[in-house]
Amino acid sequence: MGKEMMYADAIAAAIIEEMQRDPNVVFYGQNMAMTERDPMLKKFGKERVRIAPISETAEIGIGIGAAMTGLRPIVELWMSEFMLVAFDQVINEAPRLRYMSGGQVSVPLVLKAGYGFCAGWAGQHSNCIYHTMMGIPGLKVVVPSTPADAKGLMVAAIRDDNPVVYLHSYMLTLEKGEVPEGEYVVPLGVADIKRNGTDVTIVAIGWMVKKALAAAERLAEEGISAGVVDPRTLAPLDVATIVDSVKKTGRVVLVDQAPRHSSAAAVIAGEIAEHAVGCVNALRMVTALDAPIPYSEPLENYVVPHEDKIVEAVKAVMAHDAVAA
Amino acid sequence: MGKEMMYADAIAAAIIEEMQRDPNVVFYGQNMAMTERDPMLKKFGKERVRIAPISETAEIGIGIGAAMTGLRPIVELWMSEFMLVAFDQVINEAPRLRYMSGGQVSVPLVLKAGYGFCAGWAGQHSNCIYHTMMGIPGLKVVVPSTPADAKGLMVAAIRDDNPVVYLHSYMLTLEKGEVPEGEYVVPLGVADIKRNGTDVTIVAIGWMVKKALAAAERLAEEGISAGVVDPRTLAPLDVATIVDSVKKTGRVVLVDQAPRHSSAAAVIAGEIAEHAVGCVNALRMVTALDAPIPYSEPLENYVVPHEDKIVEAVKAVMAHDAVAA
Amino acid sequence: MPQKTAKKSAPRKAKTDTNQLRWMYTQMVRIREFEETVKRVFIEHPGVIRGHSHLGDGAEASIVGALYTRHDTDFVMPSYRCHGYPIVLGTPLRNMMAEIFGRRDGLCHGFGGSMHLADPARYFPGTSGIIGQSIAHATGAALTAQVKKSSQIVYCFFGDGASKQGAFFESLNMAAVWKLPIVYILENNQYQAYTHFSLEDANAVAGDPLSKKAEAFSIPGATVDGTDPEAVRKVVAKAADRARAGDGPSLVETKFYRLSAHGNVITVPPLPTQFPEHEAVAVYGNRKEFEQWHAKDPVKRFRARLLKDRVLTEASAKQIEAAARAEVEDAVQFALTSPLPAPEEALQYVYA
Amino acid sequence: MPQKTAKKSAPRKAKTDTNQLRWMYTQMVRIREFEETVKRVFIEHPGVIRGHSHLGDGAEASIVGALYTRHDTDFVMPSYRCHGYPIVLGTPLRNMMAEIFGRRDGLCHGFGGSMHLADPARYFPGTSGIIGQSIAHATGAALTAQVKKSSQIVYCFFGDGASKQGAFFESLNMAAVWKLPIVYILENNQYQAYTHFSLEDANAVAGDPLSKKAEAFSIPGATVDGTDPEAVRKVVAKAADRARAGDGPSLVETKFYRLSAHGNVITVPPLPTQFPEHEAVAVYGNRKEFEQWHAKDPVKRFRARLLKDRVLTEASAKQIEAAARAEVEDAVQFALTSPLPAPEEALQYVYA
Ligand SMILES: Cc1ncc(C[n+]2csc(CCOP(=O)(O)OP(=O)(O)O)c2C)c(N)n1
Ligand SMILES: Cc1ncc(C[n+]2csc(CCOP(=O)(O)OP(=O)(O)O)c2C)c(N)n1
Ligand SMILES: [Mg+2]
Ligand SMILES: [Mg+2]
Repeated sequence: MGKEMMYADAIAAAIIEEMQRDPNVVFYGQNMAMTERDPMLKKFGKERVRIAPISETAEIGIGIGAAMTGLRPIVELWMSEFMLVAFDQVINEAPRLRYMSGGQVSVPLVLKAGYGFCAGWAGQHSNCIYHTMMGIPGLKVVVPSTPADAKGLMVAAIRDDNPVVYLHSYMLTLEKGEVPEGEYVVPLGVADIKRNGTDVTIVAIGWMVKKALAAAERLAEEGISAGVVDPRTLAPLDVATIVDSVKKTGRVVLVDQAPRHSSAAAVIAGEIAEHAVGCVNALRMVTALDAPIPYSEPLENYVVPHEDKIVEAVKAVMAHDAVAA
Repeated sequence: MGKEMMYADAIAAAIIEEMQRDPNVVFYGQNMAMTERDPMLKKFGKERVRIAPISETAEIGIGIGAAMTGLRPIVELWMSEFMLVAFDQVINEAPRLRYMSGGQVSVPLVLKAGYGFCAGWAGQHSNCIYHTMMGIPGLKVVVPSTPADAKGLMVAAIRDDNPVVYLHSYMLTLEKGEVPEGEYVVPLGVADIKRNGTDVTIVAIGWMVKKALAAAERLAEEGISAGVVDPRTLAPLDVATIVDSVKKTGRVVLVDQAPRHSSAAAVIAGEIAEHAVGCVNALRMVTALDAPIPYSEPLENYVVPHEDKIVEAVKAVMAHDAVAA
Repeated sequence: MPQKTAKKSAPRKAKTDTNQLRWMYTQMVRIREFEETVKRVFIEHPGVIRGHSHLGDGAEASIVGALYTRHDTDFVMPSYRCHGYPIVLGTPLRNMMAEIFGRRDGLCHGFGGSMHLADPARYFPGTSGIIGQSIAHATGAALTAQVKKSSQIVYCFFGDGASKQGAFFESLNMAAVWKLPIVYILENNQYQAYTHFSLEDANAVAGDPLSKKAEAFSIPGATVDGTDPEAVRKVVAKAADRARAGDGPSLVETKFYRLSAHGNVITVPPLPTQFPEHEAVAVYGNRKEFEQWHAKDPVKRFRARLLKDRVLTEASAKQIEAAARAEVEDAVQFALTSPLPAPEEALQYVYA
Repeated sequence: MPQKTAKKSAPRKAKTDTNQLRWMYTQMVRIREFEETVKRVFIEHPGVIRGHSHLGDGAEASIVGALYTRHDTDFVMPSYRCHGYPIVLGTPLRNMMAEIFGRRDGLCHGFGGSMHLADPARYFPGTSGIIGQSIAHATGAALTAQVKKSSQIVYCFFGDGASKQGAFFESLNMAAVWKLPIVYILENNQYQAYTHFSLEDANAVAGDPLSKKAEAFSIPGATVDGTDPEAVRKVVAKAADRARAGDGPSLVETKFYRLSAHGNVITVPPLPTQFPEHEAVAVYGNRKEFEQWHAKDPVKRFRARLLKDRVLTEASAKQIEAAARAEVEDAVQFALTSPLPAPEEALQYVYA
């Protein structure tokens, strides 16, 4: 009943379906809908699909104002770092306005951006900045790891009445997977167990889910049963599902493409420490090293986490006996 | 040999002394040095002390460019949230330029801002956003909790050849304390044990150090020996000192003025989980609740962590037996 | 007894008749009375107002002159210095004052305070305390109007200081390219907090008006005497017409003088807040400037003009003033007796 | 055999003599040859260049004409489209190419790549890949020059697209108020990535030149034919003189055409990168525009003019071109044989 689709196409399909469903959804950003031949422009018209200048503060701020007054804008931002020039709008406007008004307004806005492009784009275009948007009350953060999640979470993001930052992994753009046909919604705030395992819980985010699954496959060959939990949304964060899994295995490896102290992994590890410290025998984080992303390939490969490191970390935590639950 | 000083005055003294020492230090920001009667302007002249318009992106960006070419700017930003309109400059320019140039340039820049003003300033002026700047390779983040640290860390920040975000607590502005006279430098990256304790380790940041010390005092009366560790700089983070203390007590309470998932506490808890999971019996985070800061006093007091909650959390972790180290 | 709140929709004939001039004066007086009262509360009820409050005294002609041209459902989006606008829109002063006092009956139930009044039902969706950012929000409201073909326009007010923030420039460029129905009103009250605008604005340094910035977007720009509501009305009417016609944005600089200090003194708790002297005197030692502009007080001048033109008599003017005083006093009493919110309420309204 | 690198300091008499015109042509050819070669590398050595590379072909007259007026120690601060400038400053092409190839002998040891060339020893402190942000950095270099009274000025280059970013406006306002010694050169190559500038710029929409933005800061603004190095030189010379005299910034729009596509195609690894067709054709289907502007190719036109004026003979032109070809070919060979950095080197240079 599913259909094989690419991650990028699944996102596009969600946007098109929601725009068809709800005339209040508008979509704009830089370097899109340049000509009248653009298929989105053709489908939805130039009021609802627009090209914007390189003005992220205005682009996002306009999205906020439009959302406050009745539209449901999706702003295409391309690389997540480009949001940084407008970061007040992202973390100090969109998520605050409802609260400050005492619940009178809401800001149903989707900020769509790719993240973590490891392809030689060097220090300013390859980063994972989701930690900066985690834990901002009022703001939701989505990081899908499969085409199906990509679609279902985009639909949920568009329908959500809160500002949502939707971060897709550039590295998964061409990834194929089964996507349910017809209306498909993945609720925000529900982690997904991407693989069951009894020896160790691997918590991985976005692109790292793919690497964690590959590592788990290799580990299975060596007789180690590793489960993989994908939070899918970093805000809200489904702490319960993660902690449940960790309590069962007693060992945890957290994999995150961001540097350690700016990772979501560290925050999740903190939650595990509070909720499961007695049940966990060993915990390791596999994150990017403490360096910006360098240009040259061997340097970049060294900084970014990869499969071997996940395998190593799992073996390291396996050296500890499981705490009896 | 020390001198009683206010926190704010200690910071000012550090800036003045360093400007006297090094003619390359310049100082500018909004709403400062408005007239020729300004004491800093009088002392250092209008080349080195300047008033700037409400243009944080340019203010910080100019600081970066000036730092790349031989000055050591201190940019007064007032409230830390005002950096958000210029956040690309803070986390995607200043800390990247050295690395991208292969070590050819450096960016000796101090961004000075107050944070966490809990005085009815509502949703956009009262936040703790230090987590957004933690773990950004190349960037240092300082959060002093006493007048002495405020001075010594400002001196270190100005002398550091890297970009440093110096965040002072608005709530501590008038706080008095002994400050060593003459040249006084507190190295970046060294935590300080503000109080020794054997039963539990409280890790607290900035304003929360004061609250943790008060809580420890109260707990002492009830026979509980609580130590207080102040990281002083969130980047570099002195994980070793924190973990050492935690290993000794086996119980830890982390206190942070920020909401839980955007707190430094969660990141530190993550490090504790990785390095000391076997030695910790219980861990609790005391953070702001998951809400923006509301205007009205009872609401604000409810959201922001206070002494009672620290005491409660310590008692909760005391209910767990210490793990034998 | 409180006076009835202002008419929801302002009259908007091209020429103002007696009633309309009276309406304008009434609104100006209501704003002035409200702001003077807020200022007095710092002395009379210390500690009741927390945080940072910014008053619009001096801006009355700019606010009322501009909003005179407003149609019923047009959006109004100012900055954090926001008390004046909802007063004209008919927002009950009781709930405004209660919000400033942090009470449960506040417009925003005590969550927003002085800087963040919001009354979306009256097309006043809310404000930002971060300089310049609400200019983009207002531009977004204009996008909504355009997409929905609602024939609404947006009145976007902001300060001279805000016109140095990137958000200002980016928004005006986008509004011009997209031909959004919006009027940008740069309220040049001559100060950015403690900084005189001549110290930070390149146009001002060169002796040019700030409306020259309109050239960067090839849109109409005009500077008008912001102490004269009739002058403001005329210039804004043209800009509003242009917006309504689908021709896009305009930039109007209304030049006037902030009559009080930037806001209450910033104090660290438990020190109570209070209201300081104007920066012209306190910072720059320039009492002459301060006095010259106070002599041009827009409320007093408009009053004198209306008396001279026999639109008002001394008696009818006093009646308007007394009514405003009574309305504001009622608001204060209402706000003082409204309960503070319960602590646990703080977790409401975070998510929709 | 590589040609000797360019003279470190450009000649700068008010009138150009034969040598100076030859110097200009030589630099233009060196830039063009370098960029054409980088483009060819995508075909000839697939996978060797990663990430995103942006070429300056078409900008030669703007770059060389502007930098002709430069004094020895003046700073040059362009955007990520940065290959052309260091070529003129005398940065060895070998190290530039090695950087673009990600090699250890690269200018930045492989840490920066095409977008982030830096040669601070030649007053080229580095670039940003985030649009508009380096305009502030350049303004900061001008602050250094002013504070140190070094009599340096700054040449700040950026794109038409960047002039829609808040950083542009904020920086120019501050530079004007502080009278910083800087020349802002808005290189209008008519495209912001895939977007024609007429789709996003309010001045352009109104038929005005982009240099009109200078009005927002009450500073001189000028638009010049950016395909003519002599024309650029004249206008930039005036702006540079103003900066040197302590009178502050100017804005010069050099209007020309980006001759190649925005950059190589963005591909997800392991797909190799390649260089696409120009957007005028690929996106807009406007081959006419593309051909008209190619007919105005600044290198070809300057060559023709110098031949006509007998500054060059066909033989001497060919000699210059052959030398450039040899120099760039040597750079490619050098870069290809330079080792990749060792992985562990990645942890260097994070902190000073
Ligand atoms: C981005 C940012 N920078 C600084 C501030 C601090 N600030 C608050 S009010 C103000 C002055 C604003 O002046 P203006 O725009 O002229 O408005 P006015 O207060 O005169 O109405 C400043 C600088 C802020 N709120 N946001
Ligand atoms: C803030 C930001 N937004 C978007 C981008 C993506 N981007 C990279 S190059 C580019 C086009 C820039 O155009 P222009 O300034 O005209 O320079 P040109 O490429 O023509 O030299 C864009 C939008 C970016 N790097 N930074
Ligand atoms: Mg002002
Ligand atoms: Mg361009």
